[in-house]
Amino acid sequence: MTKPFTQASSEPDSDGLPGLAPGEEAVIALRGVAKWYGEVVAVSDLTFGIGAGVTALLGPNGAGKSTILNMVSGLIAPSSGTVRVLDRPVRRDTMIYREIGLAGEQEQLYGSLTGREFVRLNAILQKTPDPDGAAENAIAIVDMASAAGRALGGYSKGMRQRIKVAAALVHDPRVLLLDEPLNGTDPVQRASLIALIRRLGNEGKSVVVSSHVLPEVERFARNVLVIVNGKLAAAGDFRTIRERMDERDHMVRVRCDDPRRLAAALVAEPITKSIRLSGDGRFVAETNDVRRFSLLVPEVAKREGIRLFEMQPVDESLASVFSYLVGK
Amino acid sequence: MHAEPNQPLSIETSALVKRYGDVLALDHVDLAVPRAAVGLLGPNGAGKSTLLKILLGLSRSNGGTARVLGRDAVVHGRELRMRVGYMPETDALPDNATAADFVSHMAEMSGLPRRAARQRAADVLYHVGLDEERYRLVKGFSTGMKQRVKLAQAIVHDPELVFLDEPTNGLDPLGREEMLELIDRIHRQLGILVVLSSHILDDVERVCDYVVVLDGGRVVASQPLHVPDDDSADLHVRVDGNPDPFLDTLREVGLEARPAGIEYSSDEFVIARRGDQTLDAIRDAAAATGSPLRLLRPATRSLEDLYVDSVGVGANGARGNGRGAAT
Amino acid sequence: MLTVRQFSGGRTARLALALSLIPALFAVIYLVRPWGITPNEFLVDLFRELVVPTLLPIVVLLPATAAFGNELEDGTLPYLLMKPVTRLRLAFGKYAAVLLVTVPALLVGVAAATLVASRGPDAEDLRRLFLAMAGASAAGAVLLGAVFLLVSLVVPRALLAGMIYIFAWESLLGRFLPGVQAVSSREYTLRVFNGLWDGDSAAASNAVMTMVVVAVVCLLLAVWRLRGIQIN
Amino acid sequence: MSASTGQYGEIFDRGYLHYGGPRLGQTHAVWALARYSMARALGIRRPWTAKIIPMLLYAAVAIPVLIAVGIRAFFPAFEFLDYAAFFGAIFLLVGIFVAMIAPEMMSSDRHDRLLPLYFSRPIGRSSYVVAKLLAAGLLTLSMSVVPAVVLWFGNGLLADEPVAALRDSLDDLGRIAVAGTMIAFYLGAIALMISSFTGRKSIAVGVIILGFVLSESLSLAISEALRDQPDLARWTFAISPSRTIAAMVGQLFDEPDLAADIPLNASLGVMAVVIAICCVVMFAWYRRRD
Repeated sequence: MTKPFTQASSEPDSDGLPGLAPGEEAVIALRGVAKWYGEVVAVSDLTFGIGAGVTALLGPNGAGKSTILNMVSGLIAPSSGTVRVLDRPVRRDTMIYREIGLAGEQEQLYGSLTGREFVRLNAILQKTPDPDGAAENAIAIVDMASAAGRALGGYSKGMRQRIKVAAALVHDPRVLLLDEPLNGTDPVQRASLIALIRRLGNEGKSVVVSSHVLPEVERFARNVLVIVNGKLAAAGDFRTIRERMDERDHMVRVRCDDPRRLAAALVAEPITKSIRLSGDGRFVAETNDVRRFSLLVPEVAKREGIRLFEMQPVDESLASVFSYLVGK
Repeated sequence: MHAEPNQPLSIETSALVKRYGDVLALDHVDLAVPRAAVGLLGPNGAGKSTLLKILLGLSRSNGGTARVLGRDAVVHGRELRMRVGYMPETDALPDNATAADFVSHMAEMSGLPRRAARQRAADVLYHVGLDEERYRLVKGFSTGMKQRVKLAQAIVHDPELVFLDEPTNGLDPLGREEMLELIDRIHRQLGILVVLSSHILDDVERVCDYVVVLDGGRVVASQPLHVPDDDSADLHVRVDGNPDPFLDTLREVGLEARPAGIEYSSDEFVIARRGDQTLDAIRDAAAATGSPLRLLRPATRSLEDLYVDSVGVGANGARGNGRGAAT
Repeated sequence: MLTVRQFSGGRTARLALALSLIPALFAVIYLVRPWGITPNEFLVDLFRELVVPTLLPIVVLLPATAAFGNELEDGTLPYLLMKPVTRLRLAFGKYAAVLLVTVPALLVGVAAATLVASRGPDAEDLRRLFLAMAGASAAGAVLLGAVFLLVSLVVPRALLAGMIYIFAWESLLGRFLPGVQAVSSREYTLRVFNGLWDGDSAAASNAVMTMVVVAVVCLLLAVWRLRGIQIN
Repeated sequence: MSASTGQYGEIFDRGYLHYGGPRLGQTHAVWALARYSMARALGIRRPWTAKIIPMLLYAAVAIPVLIAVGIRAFFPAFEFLDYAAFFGAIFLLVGIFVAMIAPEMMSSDRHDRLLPLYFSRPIGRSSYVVAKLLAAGLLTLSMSVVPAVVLWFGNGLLADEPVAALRDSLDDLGRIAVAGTMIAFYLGAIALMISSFTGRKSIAVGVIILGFVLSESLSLAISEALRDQPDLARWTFAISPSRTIAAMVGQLFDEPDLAADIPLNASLGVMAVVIAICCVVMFAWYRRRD
């Protein structure tokens, strides 16, 4: 399952597309895709594939995540390049929509319909054989049975998110595109949506989830595509990417009962680039090998009999994946 | 900014009730919130927004009293509204005005003379990080910029207390970071009291020193949050690679580790602290098993535990799910 | 399918029906105190001066611009576009839904007005008058439905644009500038009405032909527009 | 501090500063909101697309006035546009103008969800309505009174003895002021009330214009139906803004054709009552909103 870490600039793997394991078949394939709005470039030079399972589409706001999802949905046409789903062109072939479900980022829904009517309507338009059964099933999956009889206009944000997901999966598509599905949900709803996303992925569907909340992404997707400034910045296994990140300089904050002595011992090591003491029993160390450094500190502290109170990365917050890739 | 004996509490309610038809949105809410940065937590529909609306005088309660900064929200509504600011959750921004126009207009609505309003609008927009953009139409702004404009209009008239409803909603990690930093600065440097309503426990943990948790229209927790450098709290740890040898070594000295819960990445653990020996045991276990110790920090009384304990069954279920998802 | 459900029982349909019933209100006033004119004269006046220039276009405008316009505005259009349905069927489905809402509403309105007025003194040949009004209303709806559907796909604030067209172009300029009449839906609707009422079916069918051709062209343009539409 | 070296140097704190200046009351807020609303409705500091319609309407009302004054300059005896004709002619333009600006003032605040921002500030709900009414009324004055005053001024200046002519026709100026002000606030109040019920501007525009058009037809039809009861039939004017205004203008400027035997006090009274009803409805509506 572990996929090699690939960068956009690196050689494409055997299937010809970054983002796919060797020999893996592309369910979604983008080749040389770019999109301009007038003079503004939304995305450019995108070539990647997405296979089965959950893939997280990551990137800061405005990086082009929604543009990509909308192009895969056929809602907008790329300015150049091709977008194919299940090896069929979207936008020219409306029958492809039997295999695609999208829960987009738009907030408004048909306010006068009830949640059940809305999901059922989507089933009917998809020509699902048993629309009532399919709708009930989808509603049950997102845990909305109790509120399905109420009008959409009165839904909270979390409820809207879930009913949108129900409408997107009512026809049991092979490709499910979810744009920021966790936005606005409370911790309880978030946990149940995350469990749902994992389950759909395990069933072999291609689930693409865009998000900017990294700690959550970690919980449902191992495979990620990072979009920065409209370009593919990284693709592959989340942890591999995070480990790659360890190869750059890190800052670590340490609090102990004898910061001077510990700092003096650490600074003698070649992996320590600098140490800055701050008066309150803490120091911040900069290292070029954070893994070895993280082992070094307890070892040295143990040897010297220094008590460690705290040790935490200054920039480990997973947000640093972005800052790292953005800063490049 | 911090509690002085002669200053009124920031929020005080007694037996506050609000009904929407059959639904009891607030069920006899009693609160006495000190002058602090207050986090307002709770699941969707817990009554957070309803409470904010009543405190702001936007909505009338069906019973009970609410006092903000020592003033009754109904009787002294106008006087009170001169001293508070409000950043709503919705995209409450005009389609067709520039940021500077809109914010200075809002300043005038708070009673500032015209020139002072324009001047302060420009200053505040600069301080929330909108400088050159302030003469552009708000319509074309990104989510993060819109949130900043909303924050700017909430503090442009230099309020004593500012209500922030989901200020980090829709922001990406960098944007969220910057927004929380801004809020933190508003509170700590400028001494403006903050009431922050959020879904995200982490947001509250970052900027607040007091927390109120609502569930089903009732107050289930209301207490101070941080005690700086609390050396008696549980510990959060994370090691690189396979954590099992590290955890086994700890277990040998009688220390049990459990996975950290719902808002944290899956590979963090919580270890109950029994004195300072626990610190040493963790240090030694890492050194002995060669496990790089990437994180060691006191969990104080973690907000998450508080939330899970007070919100009860639902969140416990979620916690189970979360753990299931982590495996 | 979706649109019919969205309209039926929805605010738009009720509004269209309510507006369609305004002529009946006038007929009631007429009936209470007929002011020395026959029902025929009254109905012809009513139809020419109120229904055709103002009510008919508004009744059609509301659902026709709502059909795609509302969904474009609030971003629900993807729910329709992302279904295994060709754009041709989508456009004609919406169009059919618009006609299904407006034509019955207009016919009910005209029928109610005729029925009420028929109890006045010296009524004659009201059946033929009703048919003339009904035929002209339906023809007007066929034409304007297609035009406004296309407008709602092309112009950002279609409802406002439609209002300005109705009040400024049809009601104001159309009265004063003869040149405007050649490209005015009011003119063609009245031609159909006059043809049917005067028994000159050739004139009526000529006008209907023109209207149908324009409607079809508008619909095809709408399909073409839907094919290329970009949603963000 | 730097006196010893004779050099001056200082670092200023450019951080966020607390506001120590005056905080003004309701009156200020009402004026500020009225001013802001007027500017927005006219498209000031907004893209040019927002300016087109108001500018066209101003042009439409200014051109006949300028032409009338121009004609008067060359053919002094020929009065192309008297005041009654002017107010009769501009009803349609003022109606459209009001239908454009009122939704811009009321509906867009609802659409953009700005009401919570206003109502969480010292400006109260009633003051909000008052400010909007003021804005709509004042702005409409620029459409109704200003051109008429230009006409009056032009007429006076072109007379043989301008000063005397202006002085003698001061009563005309008074009538212009009364007529223009009443028209502005009467139509403004109706349009604002309609706009306050919807967040969608185009719906509000449509309902306002349709309301003006239909009410006139309706009132004429009823008055026809009541032919044999002329006392009752006369009062049907009250249903229709256009007929009410015509009645007022007819009496003020002595044009019996327009006035149809309706005393001035009656038409003015109807207008005042309608304005009051609209205000009450809006106060109640905005007070009730959460």
